[in-house]
Amino acid sequence: MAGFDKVVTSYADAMAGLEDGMTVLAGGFGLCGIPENLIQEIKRRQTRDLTIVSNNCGVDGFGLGVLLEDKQVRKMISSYVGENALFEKQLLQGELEVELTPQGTLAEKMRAGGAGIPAFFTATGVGTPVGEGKETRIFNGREYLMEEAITGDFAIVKGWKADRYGNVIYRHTAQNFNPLAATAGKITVVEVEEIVEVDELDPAQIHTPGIYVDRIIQGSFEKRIEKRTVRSTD
Amino acid sequence: MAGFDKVVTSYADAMAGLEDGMTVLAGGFGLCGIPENLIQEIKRRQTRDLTIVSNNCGVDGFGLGVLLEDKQVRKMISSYVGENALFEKQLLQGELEVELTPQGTLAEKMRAGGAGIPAFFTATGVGTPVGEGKETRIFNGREYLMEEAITGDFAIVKGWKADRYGNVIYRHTAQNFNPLAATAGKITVVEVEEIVEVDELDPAQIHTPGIYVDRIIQGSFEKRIEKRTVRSTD
Amino acid sequence: MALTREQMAQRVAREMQDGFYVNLGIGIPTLVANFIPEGMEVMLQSENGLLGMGEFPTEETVDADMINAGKQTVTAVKGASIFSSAESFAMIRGGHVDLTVLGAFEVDVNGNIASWMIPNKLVKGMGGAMDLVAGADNIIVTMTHASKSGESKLLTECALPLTGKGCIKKVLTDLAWLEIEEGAFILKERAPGVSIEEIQEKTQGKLIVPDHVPEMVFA
Amino acid sequence: MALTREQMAQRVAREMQDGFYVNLGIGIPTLVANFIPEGMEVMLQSENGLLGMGEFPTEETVDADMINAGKQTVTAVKGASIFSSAESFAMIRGGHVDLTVLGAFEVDVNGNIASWMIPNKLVKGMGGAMDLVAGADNIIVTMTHASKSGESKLLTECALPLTGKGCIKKVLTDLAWLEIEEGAFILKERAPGVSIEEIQEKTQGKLIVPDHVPEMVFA
Repeated sequence: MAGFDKVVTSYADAMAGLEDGMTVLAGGFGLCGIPENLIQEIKRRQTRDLTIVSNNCGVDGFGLGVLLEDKQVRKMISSYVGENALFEKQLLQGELEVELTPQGTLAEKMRAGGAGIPAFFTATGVGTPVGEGKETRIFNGREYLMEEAITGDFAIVKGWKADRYGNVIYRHTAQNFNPLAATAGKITVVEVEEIVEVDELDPAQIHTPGIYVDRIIQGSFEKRIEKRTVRSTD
Repeated sequence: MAGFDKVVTSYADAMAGLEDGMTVLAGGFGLCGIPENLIQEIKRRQTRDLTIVSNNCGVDGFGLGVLLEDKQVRKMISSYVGENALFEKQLLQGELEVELTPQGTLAEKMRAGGAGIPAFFTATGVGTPVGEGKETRIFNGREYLMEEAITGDFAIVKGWKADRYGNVIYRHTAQNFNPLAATAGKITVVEVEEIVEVDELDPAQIHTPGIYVDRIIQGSFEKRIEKRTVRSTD
Repeated sequence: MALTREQMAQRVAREMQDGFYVNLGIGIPTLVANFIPEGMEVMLQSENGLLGMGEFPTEETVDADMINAGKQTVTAVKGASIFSSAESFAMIRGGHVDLTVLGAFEVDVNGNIASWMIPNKLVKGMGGAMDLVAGADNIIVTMTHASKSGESKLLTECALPLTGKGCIKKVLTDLAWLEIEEGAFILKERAPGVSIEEIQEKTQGKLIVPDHVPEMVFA
Repeated sequence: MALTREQMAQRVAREMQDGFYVNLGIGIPTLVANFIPEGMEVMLQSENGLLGMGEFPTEETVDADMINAGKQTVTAVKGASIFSSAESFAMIRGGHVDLTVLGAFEVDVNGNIASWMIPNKLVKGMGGAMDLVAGADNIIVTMTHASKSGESKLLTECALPLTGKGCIKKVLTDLAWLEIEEGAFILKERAPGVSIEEIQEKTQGKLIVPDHVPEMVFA
């Protein structure tokens, strides 16, 4: 029986069911730890009118930036965008909507979405444009905003290693938003560098338990570096 | 310089500053992963009028149960108590107050306390005695309770291994509430089985980053088993 | 004949599906693990922070740091994961567990459940039960149909303080399998040899009896 | 003389204490890491999920999976930890970071800060800045005292949309070290050779000048 075997072998299968108008949560910070190939598959499918929830929107020609080329994105929910010219152009022409959300609030909204917490309070954004129209409340003499959870029809995630049950670990700072997105997708798809045997990962050291994961695919990755900074070796 | 060296060598130093009337968050589930020696130190100090936040209250003569013997506890905030006769007696005689809190809500309250989230919404407890007097609100057609965060003057935590910077990992299911309590204490004290070299723990595999930890002490542990269940080997 | 505890567990086990993540409460629900059909894989979630609970350890492998939510020493299966209580209830509250099986004192026609508190008796706490019933879409309650003194536990309205409101849709008693829909218990199956009359008599809440109510069959 | 960027970083570094966890923003704040007194240990938090950021890697050790919040390739120091963005901002929002240093467009006498948005210019987003200013008790803002056209950035009331409300108590400009108390900037130190008159002239918000305002000294 299939049991918990979540491995799929084609990117077409990995993104099966993605439809126009859906909301997609994407892991990654800048170009680090982004689900490169799952994004390419969304481009290949030409799915349109998407709402993308991701800290950033890639760069021209790489990462989520490629979805702008054919105007597949209707709305971005992000903390920092505009590392690419096409994004700026579409935004100014009103072809793209952006909901800017503080980075920590964005992370917590995804976590809350996965954890069955419909809303929470945070001091972040009080008295700023982010707080406009939002309910505020005083706790212990301080003012807080109420922020609502985010969930997605799909979550696309980049892991390092996973077993076929969907247990995932991330490599270094490529973790970032990935485990949060993973919890909050109705269908969570994780692409990894390596699929390992089911007993290879230490149970106490798994970043994303398999219960959150619907599909696993092994891919190969360019891992483009956004700002290559090095020191001299002498 | 002292820098990040958080190791203390006596339990007296570990709990220095604990005063009557304080709130103490304790890790552990049943008798699993409890800070045995830190609890004994609280007994030795005879600190009184304490509010203890812990999923359970130990058993007669072990774990948090020992703090009942000299009536050091004024109030317990727990999801499940009464595995010991002394607890029951003090409760019935009105010498002890109990605030029963659903287990998941208790975990989330501690996490929220550590994470600067003063309150959150959950469906848990709606329409039950837990919801009485609490604000409710509808999100997406479902009713939720507002629950407030918990913080403590002290958090007492049982880890497996830690380095002197206070990075901690937990062993098996002895993790439970420990990493949550660790985030929410003004002073967080962690006792561990082994203090390891600073570069021994994998940075991506640390359960409690050192930023949450104020003091680390190495101890030895009885690790009493509450319900020993075994299968035969044939 | 009323079902034995083992038969109740056996009946509940038929609701399992391959690949289900399941949380089993203490008592009869725990027994369900023994009746999972061969070749079917389910993974047991224990709310103290273990996904992939295995069988009891041997004398040699008992480990105080490896317990389940009932505080029993257990093992982990291959592919298990272990995490904090916050993560565990994120799974539960977030609706990621496919099936939850738990006991109760009372259930009513509106899907309310009372399972944790009897007023004027010592109250030990709800543990994770309130989170489990609030978080799961798919819950099976297992309990005897009536108390020892013959009082129905399937009511028009729960008399005891609730564990959860409007969250129960499936009940297995020692007499019957029932589903709750639109303010009534629908009698879906009956225990072998148990008459519809007996079930009607022992059900205080509104009971709808379809034309055909099959008997459960046990091998 | 107005302070150089390096001198500004040097002055901020004097606010460090041994054992501090510190978050440094982009620009001048990043330079602070170069001036931490010898023998003092501080640990740098990078909000993308790294506590214990180290120096840049060598050509040989560059790793696309190891970056900081400025998206630069970095290394981790011994004793570092790496975690999710939710955990990272739990630290920040929960007040666990001892010191945050960041730039700004404007600061006002009520401790408001504007640093992320200039209306009618393209807005790229606040990133983690709003969480950082809301979460930290101890924040140092570094910026030039006035714009290139000479307009003060220390105001009675911020004109630009805020990043945070009432959260700034310490400001280092190229001309002065100031603290915000009860609706005014208190002039604490001035850059070497900079007159109190110049500072007064370039400070639009209420400025309190104590009897003695020492000059900063740089080695």
